[in-house]
Amino acid sequence: MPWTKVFIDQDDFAATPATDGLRWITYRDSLREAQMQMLQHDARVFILGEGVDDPGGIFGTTVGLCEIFGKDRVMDIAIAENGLTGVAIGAALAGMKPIFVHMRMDFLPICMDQIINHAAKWCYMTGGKVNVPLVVRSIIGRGWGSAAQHSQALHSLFLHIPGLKVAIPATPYDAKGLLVSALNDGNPVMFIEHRWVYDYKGHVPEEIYAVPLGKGIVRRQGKDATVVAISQMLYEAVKASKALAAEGIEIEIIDPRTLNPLDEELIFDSVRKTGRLVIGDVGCRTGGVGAEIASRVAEKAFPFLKESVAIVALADTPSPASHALEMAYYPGAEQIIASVKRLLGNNKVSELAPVPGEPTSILFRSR
Amino acid sequence: MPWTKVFIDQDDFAATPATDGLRWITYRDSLREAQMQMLQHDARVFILGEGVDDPGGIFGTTVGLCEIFGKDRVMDIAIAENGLTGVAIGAALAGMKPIFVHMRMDFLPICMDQIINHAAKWCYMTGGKVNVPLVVRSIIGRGWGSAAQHSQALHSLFLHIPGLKVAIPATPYDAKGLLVSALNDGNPVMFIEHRWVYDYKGHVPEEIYAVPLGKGIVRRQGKDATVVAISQMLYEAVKASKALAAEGIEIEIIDPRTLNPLDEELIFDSVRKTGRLVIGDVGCRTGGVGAEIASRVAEKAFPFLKESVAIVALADTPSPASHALEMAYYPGAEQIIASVKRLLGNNKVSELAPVPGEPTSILFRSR
Amino acid sequence: MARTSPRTMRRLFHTMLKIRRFEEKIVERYPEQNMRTPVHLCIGQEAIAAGVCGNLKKGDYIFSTHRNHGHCLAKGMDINTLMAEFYGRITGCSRGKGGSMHPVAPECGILGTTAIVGGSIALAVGTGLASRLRKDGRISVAFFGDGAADEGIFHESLNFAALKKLPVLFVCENNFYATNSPQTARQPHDNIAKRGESYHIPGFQVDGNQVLTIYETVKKAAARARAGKGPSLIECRTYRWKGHVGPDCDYERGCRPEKELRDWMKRCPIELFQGHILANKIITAAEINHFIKAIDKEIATAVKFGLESPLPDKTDLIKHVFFERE
Amino acid sequence: MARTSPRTMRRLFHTMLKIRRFEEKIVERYPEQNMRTPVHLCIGQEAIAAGVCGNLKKGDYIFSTHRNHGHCLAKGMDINTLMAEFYGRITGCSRGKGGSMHPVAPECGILGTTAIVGGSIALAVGTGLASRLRKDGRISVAFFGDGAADEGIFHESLNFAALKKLPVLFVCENNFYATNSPQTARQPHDNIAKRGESYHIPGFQVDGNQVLTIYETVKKAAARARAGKGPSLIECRTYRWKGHVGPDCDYERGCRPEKELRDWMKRCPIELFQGHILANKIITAAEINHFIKAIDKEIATAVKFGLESPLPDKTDLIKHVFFERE
Ligand SMILES: Cc1ncc(C[n+]2csc(CCOP(=O)(O)OP(=O)(O)O)c2C)c(N)n1
Ligand SMILES: Cc1ncc(C[n+]2csc(CCOP(=O)(O)OP(=O)(O)O)c2C)c(N)n1
Ligand SMILES: [Mg+2]
Ligand SMILES: [Mg+2]
Repeated sequence: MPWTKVFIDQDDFAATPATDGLRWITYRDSLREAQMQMLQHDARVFILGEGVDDPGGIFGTTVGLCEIFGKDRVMDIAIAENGLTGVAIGAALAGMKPIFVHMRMDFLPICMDQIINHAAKWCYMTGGKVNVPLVVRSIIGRGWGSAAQHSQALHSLFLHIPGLKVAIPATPYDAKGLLVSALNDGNPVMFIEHRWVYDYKGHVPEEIYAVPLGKGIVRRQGKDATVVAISQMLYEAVKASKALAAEGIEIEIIDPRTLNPLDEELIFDSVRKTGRLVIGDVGCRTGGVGAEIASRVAEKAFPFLKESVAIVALADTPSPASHALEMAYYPGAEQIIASVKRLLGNNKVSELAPVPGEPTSILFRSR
Repeated sequence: MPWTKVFIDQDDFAATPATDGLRWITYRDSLREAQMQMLQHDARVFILGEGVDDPGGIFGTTVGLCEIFGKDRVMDIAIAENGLTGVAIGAALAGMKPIFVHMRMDFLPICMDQIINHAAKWCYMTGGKVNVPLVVRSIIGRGWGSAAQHSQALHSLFLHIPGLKVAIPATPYDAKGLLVSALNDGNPVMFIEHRWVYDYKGHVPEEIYAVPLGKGIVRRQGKDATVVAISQMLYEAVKASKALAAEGIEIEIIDPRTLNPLDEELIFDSVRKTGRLVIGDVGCRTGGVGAEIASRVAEKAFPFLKESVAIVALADTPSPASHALEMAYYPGAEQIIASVKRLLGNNKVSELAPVPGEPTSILFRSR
Repeated sequence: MARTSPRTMRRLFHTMLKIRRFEEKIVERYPEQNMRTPVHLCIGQEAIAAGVCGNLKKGDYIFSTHRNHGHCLAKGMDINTLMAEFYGRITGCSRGKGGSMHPVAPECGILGTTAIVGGSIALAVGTGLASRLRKDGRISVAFFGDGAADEGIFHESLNFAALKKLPVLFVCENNFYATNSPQTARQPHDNIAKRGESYHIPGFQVDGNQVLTIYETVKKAAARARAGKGPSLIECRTYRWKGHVGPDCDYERGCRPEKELRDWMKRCPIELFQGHILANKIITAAEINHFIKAIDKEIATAVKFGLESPLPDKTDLIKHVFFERE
Repeated sequence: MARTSPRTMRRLFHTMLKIRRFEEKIVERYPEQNMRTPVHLCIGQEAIAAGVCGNLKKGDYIFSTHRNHGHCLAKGMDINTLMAEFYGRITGCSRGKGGSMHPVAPECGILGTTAIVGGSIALAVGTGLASRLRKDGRISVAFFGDGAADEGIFHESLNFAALKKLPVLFVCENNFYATNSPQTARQPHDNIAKRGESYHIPGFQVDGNQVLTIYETVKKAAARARAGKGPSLIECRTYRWKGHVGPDCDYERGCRPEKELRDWMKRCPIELFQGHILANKIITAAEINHFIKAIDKEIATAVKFGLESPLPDKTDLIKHVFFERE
């Protein structure tokens, strides 16, 4: 039924067959596999969260794991986010590696004290003597008219808290690889997943592998403008790139993959080449990661900038419920296209170009 | 004793006599007066918080108010920040005007759910039908080796939450005027005070007056660089301006006074004139208001910028305890001076110029 | 115990019926995918909304949760604006901004609704505090689920309400599940009503499918609250018939045992009460039919109103982030 | 009741003495302003740290609060690194980063300390959970104040610990004040020990100034925890002699009645126990003097160590934000 599904205009990946012998699985299955393998591989790992053992299994990402590993390692919990985060942190201090799962990022403000005042600061407060190997998974992205308290993307808040790492994978490959890295990192990692990409498929190796925290990736090379695309915005940027290429404009797409550490050098190098920067984010504009990236460039790569920076992000409003308002709320390829054109001085385009709908079928398999 | 006092190198204002017949009082007394007058004036106003009625009276800002107005209007509460914030919001929904006071901003993460998911979103979620006239006072600024959980300045987090206003007065005049505005605004206002300026004196009219939310102020005119100085950084910027002026460099100092709404036009106008921007903030660098302001300029006032933007803020670390580390942690006039000089191409200055120590005695009385 | 008057019984019955028919209409229309908002139905739990709100005055406050339809209807909310909100229309109670989880109707004491589990509890204590400070004689009700009783805010709120003797009723609808998590997976003992004991808050554990029991219990608790004697905690034991969210059942998906649902359905709160009032000649079958017809008409009108109302304009998106004084 | 052995009694007494002398040294040296960190002294409350930790093994975990000195000493923490930390030195237990509120000594089960009220409670449940999952036989203790018992996290933690039967002891030091706020301003009833009843957590209200009572009570609770039977809640009623923070008294400032303090001082936990063990010939006056001398020497060494240790370098500021694998 619709409240568990997500409707996107196109589903580029689900339909694409494995043509090259590589294994293609969904983002959802990639997350599940990472957790399953880590549970098998490392006795310290356990999962806790509301509903992790239920038939839905956190949108399918934990389905069946409780049956395999038992209730001690895949633990349903009461609705008591702050206390249970404290419990997870305590277990981590003793050397366990908990994965705390939240169906919606909106519930993180309840446990902000444990995250901000405890997990993030523990290593520092103890002079490095005790660390917190905790992964907090949470899911962002519009539901189905889920409104202000059930559709937030608050990843940017955590950037401001020293001691937290923030991973925000856009592809199936990165979902697994970053989750593995997060679990082995030894620090609290906020792991942020986008619900709209859960069905997307990509190449995911069967064995355990790590995508390093702090390394971004160039998803597409281009000379005219740099588009830093965060989370699901990656797919919008890819769509935008096709439309723009048709008009002879080549954008370079960067997926930072983690926001802290942020691979700023990769961004600076690209801006050095293109001189133009657009940032596409899935959260609100003000105080968001778009502002952070823009400011780093303005601080450290200013001489490369030929034009104003543009940030494509959500308006500074809570999420509305009505579909009519949701449509206006969530930006996508069109806004990226418009921004790129504006930076290229091509802003006579009064009507936005239609965005091509055919599958993009990028193989997201490189690191 | 030292844990309640704050040591700053100079105390410009405490000693300055009222020479011009104006009434000069401290920032602390200004806050107390605003609350006292609003309690007298508006039956809907009440104060709640841990220790608001005790002999310390929140560093003196609520001293004696309980004796005057009674325990129903100046209400000591249990240590249960999230629940009590919900209670305050509930009272506000019913038309009361609570002021919730936190001795330290570090305790706000505990009530983040009520602030982010409830107070901030209520007006929007109800289509504008019900509003939340709530003021949350909280205090930032180093204590006395108070370390990671008792010295945070988290004001920037609230910028990212649509529906919250953020006031951050630097002067006694603004402390009262903004608190009055906050109480009459009808929206949740995060009201952020800096402990180091509590003893500073400035002109404060006796009658009730309002400093509008969303209007910044030029504190000093200058042509060479714009310094946006937030909260206590204002005083550091003033110090810096004297040292720089001695070398023939004139900075323009802007105090935004509220971060949301942010008076961006005032900043853009100044940058248009100076072409150079330094932002001085009292919180951590990454994801902070410095990044936000830099990004707005990079987005909307880029053509005016002659140089990279510079942000003077705390390093991205939790607050350390040791005095030796605190000294390295909190930036001030020296860092502002160095940044301004760097932007002016004057970065051969290997040793930072000493900062003059004489009183600045600015009259902070204009709006 | 004061006997409930026939008039009141008919009113309670009418409220339950209205809730049931309303929810069933959603079940019917939801698959059309025009109500693009998650719906948390309360079929099977109607007696609680009716029994509690039956004791309330228009000015009394209630705070509900994601599962709020019954409470809103029982409190007297206009169903046109509620339905229009589900349809995302500008005529909705929240102008299309809130959807199904955040109904608002200040004119009848619904100052808004939160879908953060546990949130309703503190808010009701807040309006209770306002009432005590202003001496306006109102009482406040916090509705919440068994799941919410595990959030710390529940205890913080109980403690404060007891300390200040606030006019608040804490009404826990214990339907034994939080989403698909059974109570036993979350609570060491099945005794939510006792959780207020250390604050000396009277606790009542009642059959949540017997509207009269609820009505009578709440009547006393409400009187106590109005008399300035403080809060009460009422745990109503009940069961939801539909899945946690949406119009389907969920036992097919293994969320809970089918037999459990079947057993509870045998104790349908409406049938139980209907049997009672028919047997005691409080109402006739014809009158019931009349009720149903009138209710269905009202609901049909609401659906029509919702479907025919305009959608918000995209310029509405940025309105109402802040309250603005004219 | 198993009688406490003379050896244990001497140990408990020694621990109390050590805490007292340590805190008094801070009172003496603090005005020099070289310990630039807020100190929350536990003079008057020593029996609790001693009585509780007297039952713990080295590997057992404790989580303390802002008022942690006594707990750390009783758990066997090295006092040099503690003192050096107060002096902000690189040799401090947290390399000068934590100050007085966050001591750490993993080698004796102190995995760090939080000064957020209530924070310690959940963390101890977390290590308790780790112990249960790993079957390592350890128990965990959460120390907290009467103020912390009002935070929602207290209940969330009790509920979870009871549900999972975790080996955790919840030790509330009820000194009747949170900062300057008296218990009556915050809690409707003076019964913290009862707050676990709805989770069926055994609750004990004991005289917090009688070390033997505490020791014996905790002994049973610890055995119960080790046997896998779950948590206990022990409320120890006591009083702090100094102000909330710092070396001064606070009645002069009107924070509480002087007579209240004087009355409690008559029930000094150390004097009470000293009288008992002297009368019962468990110890001699000469031995006590010997204890004091040895303790004072150790403390003097620690002060010297602290004062003579180097300060952190400013380059240390940015270290340890993250754990880094070699
Ligand atoms: C703080 C918080 N955590 C999690 C959720 C997700 N969630 C929505 S409803 C629900 C279950 C609530 O159970 P209960 O309180 O028993 O109410 P019921 O649905 O049974 O009426 C959960 C976990 C939420 N909305 N808020
Ligand atoms: C969450 C939080 N709120 C407020 C404070 C400020 N604070 C520090 S200690 C304290 C009082 C604690 O009282 P109690 O728990 O009884 O411990 P005691 O000081 O009496 O030992 C308060 C309010 C804090 N540290 N954390
Ligand atoms: Mg339920
Ligand atoms: Mg206390």
